[in-house]
Amino acid sequence: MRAKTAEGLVKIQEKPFSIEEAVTKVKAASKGIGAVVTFLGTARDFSKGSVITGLDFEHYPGMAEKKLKDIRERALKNFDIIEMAIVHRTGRIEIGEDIVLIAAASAHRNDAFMACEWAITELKRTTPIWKRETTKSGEVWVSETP
Amino acid sequence: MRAKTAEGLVKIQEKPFSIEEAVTKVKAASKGIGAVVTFLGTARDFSKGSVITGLDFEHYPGMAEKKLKDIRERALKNFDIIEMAIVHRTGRIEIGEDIVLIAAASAHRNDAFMACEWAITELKRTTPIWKRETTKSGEVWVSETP
Amino acid sequence: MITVRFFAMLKGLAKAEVKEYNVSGPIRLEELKGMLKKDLPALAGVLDSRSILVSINQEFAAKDAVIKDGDEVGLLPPFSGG
Amino acid sequence: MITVRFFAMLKGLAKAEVKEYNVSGPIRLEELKGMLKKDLPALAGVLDSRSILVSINQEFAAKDAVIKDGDEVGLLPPFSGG
Repeated sequence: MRAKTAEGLVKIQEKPFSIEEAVTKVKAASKGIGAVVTFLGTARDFSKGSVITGLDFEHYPGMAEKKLKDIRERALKNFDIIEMAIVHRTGRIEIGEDIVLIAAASAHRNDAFMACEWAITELKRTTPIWKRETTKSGEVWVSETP
Repeated sequence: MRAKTAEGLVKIQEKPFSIEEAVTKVKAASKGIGAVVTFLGTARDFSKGSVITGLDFEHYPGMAEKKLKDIRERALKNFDIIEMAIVHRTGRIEIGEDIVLIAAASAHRNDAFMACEWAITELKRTTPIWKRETTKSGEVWVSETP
Repeated sequence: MITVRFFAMLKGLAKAEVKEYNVSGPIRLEELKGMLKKDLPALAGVLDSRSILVSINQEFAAKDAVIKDGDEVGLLPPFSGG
Repeated sequence: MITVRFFAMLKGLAKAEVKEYNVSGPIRLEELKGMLKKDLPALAGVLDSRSILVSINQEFAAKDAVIKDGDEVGLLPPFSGG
């Protein structure tokens, strides 16, 4: 039931992504899917006491994609899920815009919740992507993973 | 930051819903939102050993809507979330179609994950909605909450 | 008059969605169940099941609830939404 | 030749995205760091920080890794994606 390759399921891109499109893609994997849990990370206007006016994301081309594919493969191996999609934007992102989306599909909801939460934590821990926040006092690279 | 009323945020309807629309609605509540977790329940083709060819959902009009609004209000009170939307379809639902969507928005992801998972469990426990499965051997009301 | 609404499998057993009963004053839930069992024998076997919940005016009701003229009673099999 | 790529704050400190170094044979990561500190003094204070990860050919590398001619080394500040 699981797709062997991450064809179109793992992406890093500058342009906005569609949640509906990602959900449709994971749902296409099997008619046995009963639950899809998605995590959407968005650009908020406040962080650690500072007003944020915009974000810029930089990634290590090649390695970042490889690490995201690796997260999907380990999620399929370690959780009882049927499919997972991951998309992360780079470049300039305005407040309120979407940054990252993870969609996990499973027969039963617990597995999708667990895999989705694990995947976003793992993404923050292992994927070479960096965020620069624009505040009134200038631009700062964010140097920790919450 | 929280909307006092559930205007458009809690719905029971026959027609398909849009995930993007529900996410846009909860995101509109605040620029402080950094995470949106959604749970999507879909009609799978297999349940407890039987091949399912379709589903029909019946609800108690009035009471079901009230219970969903109540879940949203308790979620806003008991979790550190900013907004929540809930939509559940009724009537005939074909295999692969969406049944229910819960979207929880928060500043930090843990709160949205917790509230979303709690809300779907609470929905199954307290909302007067019933599922009838169509199998090769006929139609059966499903009488338990997994 | 008390309005009783049946849902899902109970609707099938009762062969009705709604029934109305005239009462001379407030009655206990137990008494209403007695009336229902007489009127709809097919429900007799399930009405006392712990898995059947009862609502009064669209709120969950306790076993010892009292029902008044004008109330709407719902007989609710185990939910299976979501 | 070894290619060294700098990211995020390290790119700012190095005032470069990529630097290339000629080596006569395999060298240890420690040796490469020594070369970088001489070439880019602004990096001296941070290169030994435990929070800076190193990749070789886009895989995380251990402290005692050996770098060969043709390898691509990444100097990776703490990640902040997601």
